[in-house]
Amino acid sequence: MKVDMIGISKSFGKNHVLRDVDFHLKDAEVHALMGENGAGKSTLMNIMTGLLSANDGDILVDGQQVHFNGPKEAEEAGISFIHQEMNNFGEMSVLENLFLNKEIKNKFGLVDDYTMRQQANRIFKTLHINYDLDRPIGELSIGSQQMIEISKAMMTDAKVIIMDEPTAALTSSEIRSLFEIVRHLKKQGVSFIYISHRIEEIMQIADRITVMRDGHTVDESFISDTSVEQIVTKMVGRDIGDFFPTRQVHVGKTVLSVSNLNSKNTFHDISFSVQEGEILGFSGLMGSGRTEIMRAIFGVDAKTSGDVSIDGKIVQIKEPSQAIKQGIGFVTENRKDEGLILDFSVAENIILPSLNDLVKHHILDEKTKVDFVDLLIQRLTVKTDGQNISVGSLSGGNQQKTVLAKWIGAGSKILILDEPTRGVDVGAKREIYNLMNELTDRGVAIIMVSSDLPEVLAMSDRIAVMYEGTLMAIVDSDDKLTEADIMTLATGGKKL
Amino acid sequence: MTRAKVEQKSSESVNQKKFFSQLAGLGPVLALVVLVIITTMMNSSFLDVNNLLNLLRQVSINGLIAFGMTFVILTGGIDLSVGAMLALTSALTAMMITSGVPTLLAMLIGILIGGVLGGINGLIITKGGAAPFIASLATMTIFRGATYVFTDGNPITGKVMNDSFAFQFIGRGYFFGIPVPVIIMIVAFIILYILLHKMTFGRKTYALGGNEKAAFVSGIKVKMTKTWIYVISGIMSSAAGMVLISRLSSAQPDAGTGFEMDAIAAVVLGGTSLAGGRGRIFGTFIGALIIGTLNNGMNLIGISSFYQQIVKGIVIIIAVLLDRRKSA
Amino acid sequence: MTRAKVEQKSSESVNQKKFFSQLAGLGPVLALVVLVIITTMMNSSFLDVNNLLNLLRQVSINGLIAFGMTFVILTGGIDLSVGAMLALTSALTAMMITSGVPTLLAMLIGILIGGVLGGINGLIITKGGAAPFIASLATMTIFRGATYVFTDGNPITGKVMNDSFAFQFIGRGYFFGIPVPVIIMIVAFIILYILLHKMTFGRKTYALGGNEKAAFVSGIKVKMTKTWIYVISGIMSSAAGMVLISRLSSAQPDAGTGFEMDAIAAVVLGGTSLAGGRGRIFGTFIGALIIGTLNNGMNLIGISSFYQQIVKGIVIIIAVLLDRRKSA
Amino acid sequence: SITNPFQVNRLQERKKPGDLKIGVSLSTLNNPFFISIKDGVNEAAKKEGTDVQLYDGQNSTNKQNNDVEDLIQKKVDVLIINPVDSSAITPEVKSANEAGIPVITIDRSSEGGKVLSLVASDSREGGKMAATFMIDALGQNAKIAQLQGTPGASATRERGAGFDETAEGHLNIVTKQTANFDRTQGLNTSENIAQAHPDIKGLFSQNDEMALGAVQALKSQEDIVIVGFDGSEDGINAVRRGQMAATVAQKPKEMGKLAVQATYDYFQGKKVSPNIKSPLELVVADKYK
Ligand SMILES: Nc1ncnc2c1ncn2[C@@H]1O[C@H](COP(=O)(O)OP(=O)(O)OP(=O)(O)O)[C@@H](O)[C@H]1O
Ligand SMILES: Nc1ncnc2c1ncn2[C@@H]1O[C@H](COP(=O)(O)OP(=O)(O)OP(=O)(O)O)[C@@H](O)[C@H]1O
Ligand SMILES: O[C@@H]1[C@H](O)[C@H](O)CO[C@H]1O
Ligand SMILES: [Mg+2]
Ligand SMILES: [Mg+2]
Repeated sequence: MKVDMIGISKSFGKNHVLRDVDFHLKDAEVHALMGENGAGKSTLMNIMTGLLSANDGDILVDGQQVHFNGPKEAEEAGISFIHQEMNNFGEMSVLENLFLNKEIKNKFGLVDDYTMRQQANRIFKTLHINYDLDRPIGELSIGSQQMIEISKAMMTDAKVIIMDEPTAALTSSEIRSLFEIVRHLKKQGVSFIYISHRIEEIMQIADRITVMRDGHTVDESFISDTSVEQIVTKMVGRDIGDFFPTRQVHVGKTVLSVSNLNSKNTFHDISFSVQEGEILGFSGLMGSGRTEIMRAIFGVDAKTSGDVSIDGKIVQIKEPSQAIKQGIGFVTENRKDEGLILDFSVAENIILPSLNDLVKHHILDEKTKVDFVDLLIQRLTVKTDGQNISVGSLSGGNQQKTVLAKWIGAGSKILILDEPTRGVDVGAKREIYNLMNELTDRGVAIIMVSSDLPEVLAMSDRIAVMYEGTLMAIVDSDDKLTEADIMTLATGGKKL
Repeated sequence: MTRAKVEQKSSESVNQKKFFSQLAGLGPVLALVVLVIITTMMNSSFLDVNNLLNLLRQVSINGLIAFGMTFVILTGGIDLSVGAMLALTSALTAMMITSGVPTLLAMLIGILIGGVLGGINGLIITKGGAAPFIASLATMTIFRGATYVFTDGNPITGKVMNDSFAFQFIGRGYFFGIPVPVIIMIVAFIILYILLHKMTFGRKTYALGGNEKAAFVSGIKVKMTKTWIYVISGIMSSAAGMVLISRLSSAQPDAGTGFEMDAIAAVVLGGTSLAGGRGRIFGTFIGALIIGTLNNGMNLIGISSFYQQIVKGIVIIIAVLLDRRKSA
Repeated sequence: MTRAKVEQKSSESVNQKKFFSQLAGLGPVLALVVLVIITTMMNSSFLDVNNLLNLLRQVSINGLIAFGMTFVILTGGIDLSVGAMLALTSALTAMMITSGVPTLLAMLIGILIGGVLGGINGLIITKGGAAPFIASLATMTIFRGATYVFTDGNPITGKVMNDSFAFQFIGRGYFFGIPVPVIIMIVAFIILYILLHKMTFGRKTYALGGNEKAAFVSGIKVKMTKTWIYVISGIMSSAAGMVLISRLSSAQPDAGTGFEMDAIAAVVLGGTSLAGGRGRIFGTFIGALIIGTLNNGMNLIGISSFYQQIVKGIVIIIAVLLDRRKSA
Repeated sequence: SITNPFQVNRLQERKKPGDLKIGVSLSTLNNPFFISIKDGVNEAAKKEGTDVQLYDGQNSTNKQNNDVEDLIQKKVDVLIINPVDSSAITPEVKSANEAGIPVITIDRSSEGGKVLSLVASDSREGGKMAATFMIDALGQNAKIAQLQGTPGASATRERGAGFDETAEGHLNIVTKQTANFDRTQGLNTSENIAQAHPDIKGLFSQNDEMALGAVQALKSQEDIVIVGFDGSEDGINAVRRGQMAATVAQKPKEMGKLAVQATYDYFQGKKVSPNIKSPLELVVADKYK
């Protein structure tokens, strides 16, 4: 199926998000859509599928002008959209989620769970996945939920499948099986629009690419005719040089050490330590327990046994406020859930962990607050119209920087970053890496949990690899270490 | 091998989870059983068939309202106007009957009016974008005021009402030895159970309450579905009103005052989360039975009415704390 | 040049945003002004200094409760037990006074008890993990029942209460021509305003309501802060109780019934979102004034009491719809 | 100071009924009893062309006090108050005294302040009448139950006291439960009472609303002697039909009229009795006549 979007414009109030955008999807191709955070990619797709209506422009499907009044109409026309934000229902079962609003009914008009079950199992088989259909979907990891979203799209007999950052939460093996499916379906004539901030993936899977910047289409070309450098330059508007900045490591004394940490189900017997100025990477498959360890250290979740020491002294951390007192900061995996109060301003978010330092005579000092926030916004180059702008209106990358600003402002000596660059565009990623280097130069210790292998390899000084709740090994990250080495450990293979 | 291991592990934990979630689903049932045992120990006549039928009949009005309220609360909403809708529709129905409209027709119209009142709530909430709490608080005042205006504050009674067999049957009749209100409640339960658990409407209801934005993106007509849910609440309230006027042989303008709280309590005791998205109508049934047993049992035991309130409050807290999983 | 343009544009839009958000903040004020104009047109004596003081005094009780409720609602919670806390603390205070405890001491103890009752709510909600709605519904029943038990259902009156100057002064005295309850309300407003808008406690309150998980991860002691907020609600309710018993020269066991609804209405009319995280205590003040003006104004105009309810409900709906921004 | 400095004392003057403005504050309008009071007031006032401002206290002492303040604000000539509670109304009666507005209370008294007149039936006496009737109808030591009104209401206390006093030693009151003067609650509570005490022979209900609920609850046990209180329209009809054995009828409409008449007398310089008794009458079903 061919889809052409011609001269699309869209504004939210005074904010012109799309200006005269053209987008052409051919039959049976994988078409990558790239651009910085906030370039308008998701908005463009929302328009294509009728979730938003454009202020101007036309949409043609196979040359025929169409107008979808909602996602259901688009789906009936053969266009299926896997959203960037997980659009599922945590309390409802996998089965219910799979068939939501397209339930199969029997002749009495009742939902036919039996047939739906069979159909679901069939799809799972073709995708080589297996989930309990009766389990509430919210209990599955984000990666599994993502796979289920993908199954959902497959089930609709779609001719066009839009994937908005499908791999943000997937591990490499899952990404591999996803790509297999994509290639397989492409052969059967299905077209894909593939949105991602991971250029390596796009080079692997896409046939053509459209690059957007500031609401414009700046380029459309065949992947074979372009290169990573060219794409990045078009996206960002300038050359950003090496993707990963080089690190100068000056490791100091041990600041945090964890010994024999256990939780009820998710991890056991975890021991490791981090030094001043060091970046300790945490790698592993999804669900291997990395996030849980960090949450236990920071006092978000309870641990069953084990000790955490700061500067050699055992400390009791039962809730985050105690962790913060010890100089720990935590950038959570899920920015929108736990990192930010989206409705609140940048300033209100940044000051939260530092409230007690901003009072004079028990009263919050407005001027100190404004200066404090301004300084952080400038140092981290958060792109915002001012400190009173609501954080929810910033682009993903800038939201992430705001979370970092919170913890840097709180004077954290130890920073735990859980998937710090998930969903962040290349330009912003690069800035976050620079920031990490700057922090370690000042003696901050960083623990970085990441599922992005190239990132872990490039940024970490040492890498801890998790497998099913156990710490397989902590390896030095040097030139000899490869992705394959890490994967071996992460899948339960032998220690090096 | 690794793969198999992972799967085995996960299926194990799934089974465990299933077991626990089923047990949790049984929480309200257990609470009810404990309550029944205690009450029976203190007054054995509690278990008389007669008293049980009596209890079921007393529960029927709160039950009907609470069934409708379950849908509303599943969407994360609330309907404080149920008692006032009951009063307004009963008054109008009684007025129709006393002025000569055939009983069943009048009741049908009364129930339709209930649906319309519910629809008004729904539209204020969906089209107007008002929070359900405040919207239904306002309509509660309006419907109650309207009832007083229509009735001039007087109860509506009439010889027709005492003489009409159909009218008396609804609230006071028996069918194979079972009180008609109980039968009405059970029929309503079955219909709503099917609607909620076996039809797409129910899936939409859960989806709405679980994640409204995602429901919208999934193509669910959020506003329409929600409006219908408030219509259901209106219909159930007016149906309860029909039972009530028949039981009392008259319509009171202040009928139903405070019924919203009993209905909400039944829903929450039954394990439905006030945050929406989680719960079951069967739980509501149990919740209504718990409240009914409390009221009936304490009367039987002869606990002074002052202490009855204290006991009721404490039982609610205990039941809710036992069923800690819910929040918001 | 582009840079400059962008900056200019952005600062423009910031100013615009500020302007609109301030205007939106003015919504309730505008509603109040319109209401005052209409009422004055229909009965000019509304604007008499005497009547305005009278109105403010009438508002004071709901105002005090609603100020406390503002904190609760800002966290996304609700406190249905305010009326029952008022009744229980007033009854206990009146009993102390009639049995010889010095008035001011008794009142102080009464207010402390209010804080303790609020703390009970807070603990059930935070430690117990119960939803605020159902927790406070249950304690409402318990506190009310306890009031009946303590008073045996009788109002508490005594000669001391009629003779004590201090006692009478709280509810009925004047200070530079301004009724004392009004002064109490204004002092409470100023204290709570500072607490909410100028101190860290307020930031924590908002953060909690905006995103509890994020607040927790940011090091806010969520449970402790929340518990204190319910304590504040208890203190404000009992303070309102002190004013009420002094105004009535007696404590009624059924005092405060339904006060929760007026308080919630004031908070919501004032622009605070029931979902939490957004709102201002100044808005609540205006909201309470709107309700007070409605009650007083309709009395002055002479609208029949049945129609008063309808008008009140409609005004609430209109006000909420005009201030559409809020949801949940 | 406790008195409002803006307050002006007005002198009493003679006024014709047509020039009078009467302020009425009723405890509630969700009970037919009070509707009848309202009707009585309106009927009497209409005849003479008197202006009536009537508010509904919705059973809230606080609301009622606000209402009375508003009436004082409106400078009515007289206040006719049916208090929610006798003690809680005291301050407002005093305020009215200060403002020089005469106060007449209906049905329930005011514990403090100066009241021109109380128009009421004697609730205690009514309770006694009910007990006496029951003893006559059922004989000595019959088992009976009592449905109580809203806890704390003077009607509840006084009717209960009068009934219990007389019943003492003659009737066996096996249970007392509150049904808050409400018909629905009267129904449910009576059903439960009948279950717990299947052998009761009589039931005294402190008002007709609850009694009518009991009638529905006890339909299958028609021999139970149900005695209500109020003589409301529905109540009297039930007595006529023989569903209730008797009701202690008050004359609420009469009360309203008497209060207005007292106002007229006062403003014509006539003496007004401080206690105007509204008649009580035991309305009895045919079979007990
Ligand atoms: N509903 C909305 N209301 C107002 N502004 C919006 C809305 N949705 C998106 N925007 C704004 O439109 C712009 C484009 O957003 P969009 O989500 O399309 O970007 P994107 O290219 O998908 O970015 P990302 O890579 O971060 O997903 C952003 O500035 C965003 O803030
Ligand atoms: N809310 C939850 N309910 C049930 N199980 C959960 C929940 N959250 C996580 N788990 C399980 O806990 C285990 C550890 O998850 P954790 O998030 O720590 O893994 P991770 O290595 O950080 O992987 P991810 O990439 O998914 O974040 C997994 O088995 C996961 O499925
Ligand atoms: O006298 C009245 C009536 O009996 C009414 O039924 C309840 O309140 C009392 O004061
Ligand atoms: Mg996007
Ligand atoms: Mg993780």
